[in-house]
Amino acid sequence: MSSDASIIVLSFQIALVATGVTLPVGMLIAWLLARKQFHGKFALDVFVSLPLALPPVVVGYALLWLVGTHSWFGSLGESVFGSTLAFTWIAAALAAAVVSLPLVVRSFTAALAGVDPRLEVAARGLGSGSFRTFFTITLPLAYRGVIAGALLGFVRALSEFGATIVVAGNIPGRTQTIPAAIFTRISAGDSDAAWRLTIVSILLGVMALATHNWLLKLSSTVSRDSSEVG
Amino acid sequence: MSSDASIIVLSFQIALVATGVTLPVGMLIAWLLARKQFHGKFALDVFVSLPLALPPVVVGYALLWLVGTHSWFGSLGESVFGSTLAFTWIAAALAAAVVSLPLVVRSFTAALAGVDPRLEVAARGLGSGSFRTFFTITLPLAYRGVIAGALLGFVRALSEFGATIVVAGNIPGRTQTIPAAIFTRISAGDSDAAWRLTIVSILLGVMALATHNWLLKLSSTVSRDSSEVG
Amino acid sequence: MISFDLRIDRRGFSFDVSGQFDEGVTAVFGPSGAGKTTLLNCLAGSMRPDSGSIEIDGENVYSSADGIWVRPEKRRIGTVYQDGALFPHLSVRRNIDFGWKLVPAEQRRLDPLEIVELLGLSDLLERMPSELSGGERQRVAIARALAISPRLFLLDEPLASLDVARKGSILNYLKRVHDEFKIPMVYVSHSVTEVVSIASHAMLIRDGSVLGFDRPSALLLTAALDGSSVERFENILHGVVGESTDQLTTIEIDRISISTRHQNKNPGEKVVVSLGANQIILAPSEPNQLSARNVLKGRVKEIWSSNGKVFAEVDVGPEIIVELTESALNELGISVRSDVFLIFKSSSVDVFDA
Amino acid sequence: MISFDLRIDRRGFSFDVSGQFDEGVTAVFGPSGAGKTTLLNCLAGSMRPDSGSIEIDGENVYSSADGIWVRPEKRRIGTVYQDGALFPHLSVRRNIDFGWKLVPAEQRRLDPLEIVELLGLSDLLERMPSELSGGERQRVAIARALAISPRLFLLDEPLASLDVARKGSILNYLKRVHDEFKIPMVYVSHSVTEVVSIASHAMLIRDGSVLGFDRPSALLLTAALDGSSVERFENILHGVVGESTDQLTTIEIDRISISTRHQNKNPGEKVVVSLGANQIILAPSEPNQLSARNVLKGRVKEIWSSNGKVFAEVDVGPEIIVELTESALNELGISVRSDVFLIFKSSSVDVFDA
Amino acid sequence: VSDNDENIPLIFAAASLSDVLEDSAELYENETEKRIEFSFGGSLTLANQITQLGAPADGVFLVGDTAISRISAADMLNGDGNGAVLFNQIALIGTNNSLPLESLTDLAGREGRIAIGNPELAPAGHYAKQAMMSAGVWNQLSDRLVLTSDVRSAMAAVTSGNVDFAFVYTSDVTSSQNNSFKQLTVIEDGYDQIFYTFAPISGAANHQAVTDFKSFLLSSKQAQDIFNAAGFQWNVLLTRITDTGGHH
Ligand SMILES: Nc1ncnc2c1ncn2[C@@H]1O[C@H](COP(=O)(O)OP(=O)(O)OP(=O)(O)O)[C@@H](O)[C@H]1O
Ligand SMILES: Nc1ncnc2c1ncn2[C@@H]1O[C@H](COP(=O)(O)OP(=O)(O)OP(=O)(O)O)[C@@H](O)[C@H]1O
Ligand SMILES: [Mg+2]
Ligand SMILES: [Mg+2]
Repeated sequence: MSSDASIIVLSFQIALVATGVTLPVGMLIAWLLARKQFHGKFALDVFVSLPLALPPVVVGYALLWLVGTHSWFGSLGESVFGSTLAFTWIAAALAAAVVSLPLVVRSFTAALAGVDPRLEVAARGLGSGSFRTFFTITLPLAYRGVIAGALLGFVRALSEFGATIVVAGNIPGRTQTIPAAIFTRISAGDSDAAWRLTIVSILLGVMALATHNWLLKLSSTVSRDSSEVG
Repeated sequence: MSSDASIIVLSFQIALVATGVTLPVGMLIAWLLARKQFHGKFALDVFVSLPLALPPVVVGYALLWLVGTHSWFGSLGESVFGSTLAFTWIAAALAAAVVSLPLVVRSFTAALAGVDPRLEVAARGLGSGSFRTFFTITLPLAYRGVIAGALLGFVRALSEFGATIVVAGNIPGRTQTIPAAIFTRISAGDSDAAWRLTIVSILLGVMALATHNWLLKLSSTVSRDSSEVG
Repeated sequence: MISFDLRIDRRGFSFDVSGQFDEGVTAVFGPSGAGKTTLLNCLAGSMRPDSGSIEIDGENVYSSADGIWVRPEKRRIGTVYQDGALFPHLSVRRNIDFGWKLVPAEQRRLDPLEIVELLGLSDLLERMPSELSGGERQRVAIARALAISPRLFLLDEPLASLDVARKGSILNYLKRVHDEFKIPMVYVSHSVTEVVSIASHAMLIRDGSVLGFDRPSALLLTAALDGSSVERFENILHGVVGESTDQLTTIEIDRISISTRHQNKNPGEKVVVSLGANQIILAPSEPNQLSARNVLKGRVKEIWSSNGKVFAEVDVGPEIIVELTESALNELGISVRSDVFLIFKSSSVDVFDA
Repeated sequence: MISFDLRIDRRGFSFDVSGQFDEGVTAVFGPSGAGKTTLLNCLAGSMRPDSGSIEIDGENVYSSADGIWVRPEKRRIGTVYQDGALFPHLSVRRNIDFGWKLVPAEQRRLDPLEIVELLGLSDLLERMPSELSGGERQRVAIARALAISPRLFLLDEPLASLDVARKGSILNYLKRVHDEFKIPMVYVSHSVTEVVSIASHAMLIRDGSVLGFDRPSALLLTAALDGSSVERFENILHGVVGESTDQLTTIEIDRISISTRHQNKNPGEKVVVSLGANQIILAPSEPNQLSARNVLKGRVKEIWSSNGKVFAEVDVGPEIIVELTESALNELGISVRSDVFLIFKSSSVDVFDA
Repeated sequence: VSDNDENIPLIFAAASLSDVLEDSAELYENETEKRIEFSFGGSLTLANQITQLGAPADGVFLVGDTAISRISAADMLNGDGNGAVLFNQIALIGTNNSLPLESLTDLAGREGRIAIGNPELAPAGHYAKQAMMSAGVWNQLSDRLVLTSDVRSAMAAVTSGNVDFAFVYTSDVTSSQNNSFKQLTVIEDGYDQIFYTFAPISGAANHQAVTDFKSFLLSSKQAQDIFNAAGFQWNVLLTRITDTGGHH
């Protein structure tokens, strides 16, 4: 059994990488969904949201197939990485990313759609291209939903279990994340060790939430309204 | 083996009941988090978000322990329902509710916090109490986030597996939801049957998403803006 | 009757305003950033002052000393916000209905349909606020606030982006509402002409303090002498409509009559007349052969001068204040108790419903 | 030079406006809901018309026929929106900086610091928009749009909630900016006095159509005769400052000179003078002994009458239009080519920087 | 959903048995009009639910030693008679183009990754590890091992082409009509006997009904065929005893 510390570090690494992927990808998709009209918009929406509708284990099997040698994507991955991605920490990060993406996209879309388009129009008129406008106006104004989405995504990635264990296995020191380790320990009847990691999970969750609230406060200069209606 | 139809109906029932609980509870908590200052606010936030940070299996064990005959809550439940809630569909709904609550609360909070308080002030001034103001002004203006949160919650409840199987078991006809049935069928090597239910899951997800988009459109008269900036 | 005493401290701005508004119309003037909106917000209950008290019709709705705070929805105060604050998710109709529905039927004194009609909103009822022009939005805000038949009506520059024709008709409507239902109004404006015809009192605020609170004419005089807060001094006179020809209408005021442009009014109707002090010419002897339709004889009662401006109060029956220059004063040899003639054009007189 | 031809169909409103604005200042008038904001939005590129074209300085920025659409950020048009549209998450400073930072240094012609100073915003730079009063917000919107040194400057009722003193100083600043940098301006307003002093052209819009497009004086005359769209007719005269006493300043216009209230100006400065047609009295013979400081001799060139109003154009050197009543006209026996005297007070004359 | 769930026995059973158990329960209901209910899951999870959290199981049908020992250790099993009911074996599978293997030693000579259930979690993995150790190849192979959560994921790792070999149960091979892998060899020995235990929980309300169902399985030819068809082998000893009536 590998040490708690290494499990925690691995979990953290996987969740961070997963979030590092979901945030930009999620933002792009959310922007498309919130601001653009195009054919296949609903299909994109469905595709991104699917992992939420499916039991994680099924997502895991689907990913296992995807990275397998039979698929185009799998053979591409194999030629890039030298071997299949399955059962590596990259697969774990992929699973975490896929599973948390719907949460991120949904939160981001709602947040972006809530921004008053007239402010974007005003920014465009001041010479700011659509790219810059997005980053200086839309995104900061959508900050609540964006931060909430990032939190949801990161925490979901940290606690991801079902899909990960299928596509990345449960290999101590290589792909065994905190949830997998907790599951293993519970199954092995080692409830003390399971408890330790559970408490770590809780602490990580609390830390993520505290960071979330801190970020919210940091950017909440937006609404320093003084209305105090009894 | 119980029929696909009965599994789907049961899953739906469980997810509906779970959502029926999470929506009002989540809204109340979100309102407290978005609009009120009180001691223990962060604690409430953490408590509600915990199920997101923990592997569902752990949540399941925690719930089983909670509704089990050993706990105060469990004995209360026992005296009300005549028997322990564990391994009943109510336990499954409870698990689904607990696991989806963080998604709902987080989306709702971001949505409510994004509503311009001056409009609430205006409504109060027109004679609308804080309760009515919430339902006629705040809630409709937060509709994007609210609908997104409800979708996330419902779909998460539909796909819930890890916590459910621990606290409610996997009893065909009584607590076996679609994810549990898929798991069982995969374990038994019946991949055709597993596939059938996976497709059902996907369809349910698509339906939920379509409903979500339809609700969005229905209430999007808010932003019939005609700005069409290149 | 509203009496209040309000204190607020913000960084860079301290607000300390007290006063009493009776059931008339009170105009609130003052430069940008003076604290006018702040005053209205406190009265409406949408902002809670740091300390002080507010009493409406004998009811204490706020008192920091006694810890009293009546919630805004219990105050029944109609507020027209400077930025409209329309509900973006409700149609014009539902914006206007919003408060009206909440008023017990027996307390409803204004008919929303009539309000809508008078504010020219009938064709816009099914529009969403985002589909309205700026002026249309302001009118909807007025209609929404009026629809609750308020005990007190607060207006924050409600006519700022309206054209003259609309301004006039809305002002007349507000005045009618006020007279018929005796709803006290507090009216924030930068435009003296806009308010003068309707207000019975005026308050001048600057930098969060009350500089003056008086009858509009008296306050305007102070402000006009001071020169920075108002455009000009307006004489406000109450009279009744006399006879009309195609082009002219006479208004009888006390013992005198004044020619105005033709008014669509019936003889005997009560009106308010506003006449700019800078639009009147003084002559020591009766002039003849002038296009000006009004020549009134009177006696100078008082002369003020300040900042190079001179105002003379002339008793012609009613008292009328005339703005003139020091050189004219000297040249014509006019002083207190001189007999003089006031000359002004019929088109210089604005007539409003009383 | 901007030429445009724009068509939009909305339910209940069809918009079809075309015209050419030169490098001067164009005032756009019209009742609420006329389509003024719509016009500005189309020019700025924040709204795309159904069809038509827009050409700015020879560059086609929009043409439905050729499928051309230059994105708003490429147009460098400064727009002051009716509702301000300030960025709520940025401080006043960063709102103003926003566009300025994006302008290549060599194209920056206006100094943000000076703009801020002149609009009286220096103390507010660190505030958030939610902490500003209504008038303060409008000034920030003006500053933000000016800061990009625009090729074309669009203002949608920018001074609606400002006090007179501020209005005057901002107008003068805008005019200076215009003169110095020759930035064409389009200025939407309901207030004739506000615009008359600054505009070289005026467009009157109603129900989405152009009713008139001409020099302001000519357009105002049409509008004043019509009676519904503007308060009154203003004579606009260009002159230079003559001598000043404590109370009075003379303005030399062509061959005549006019007395005005004391102006803080140096002799020789160019100014624009505005004089309400309804503030002038006509006399067939020279009057004596009047407080009015201005008596000008001239000859009637033309007389229009409409809706019970009569306007007479009198050549006193420049041509000045006088509003009078039919009865006065008849009584005094004035007709075209009569010699007459124009009488008006020094306080009836408004003076603006040219 | 029945209106008196209370009287229907609830058996906690290994998920791999779900198909066969549900079919036999149907058979049982047809013959006796008595219903049986199951809750399926991983054997260890089920054991934990029962022993640590008081899950209302009337009986268990679990695979392997660990799970049943936990229940026994909690004093929830009645004395004897709880021995193996079914047996299973380990098989090695490979991708379609793998060549058959004579023994595990050959495996060491082949390239490729090998999936097994995590030995701590999945009994199949535990047995596979034993087999490799006794074949003396554990040390050589352990670097190439991929630990999955259960035996089904190990199998999927092969069918998806992500690994080359996997250790699974023979019953898994039988029940999968999948032609994307090939059974390379059945491993006959070198590991503890793989057995399934079926026992009532002592003190459970319906433990007698569980015993009745167990007797039915052990005596019904039809029921036994269902299991045989799925690749399980009955404990002949037990079925013979049952045939002579009563196992006490
Ligand atoms: N939330 C706030 N925080 C700090 N200062 C504020 C806030 N809101 C308003 N102020 C300041 O308080 C002062 C009074 O504001 P108020 O809105 O009452 O002015 P006003 O008289 O209505 O002006 P205007 O005519 O421009 O609308 C201003 O100096 C303004 O900058
Ligand atoms: N999104 C929209 N959908 C439908 N009609 C609209 C929309 N926006 C504006 N209108 C209508 O178009 C007309 C012109 O509006 P516009 O805002 O240009 O008027 P305006 O001249 O600026 O008026 P104001 O002086 O009141 O601001 C109005 O009748 C308005 O109701
Ligand atoms: Mg204000
Ligand atoms: Mg407009």
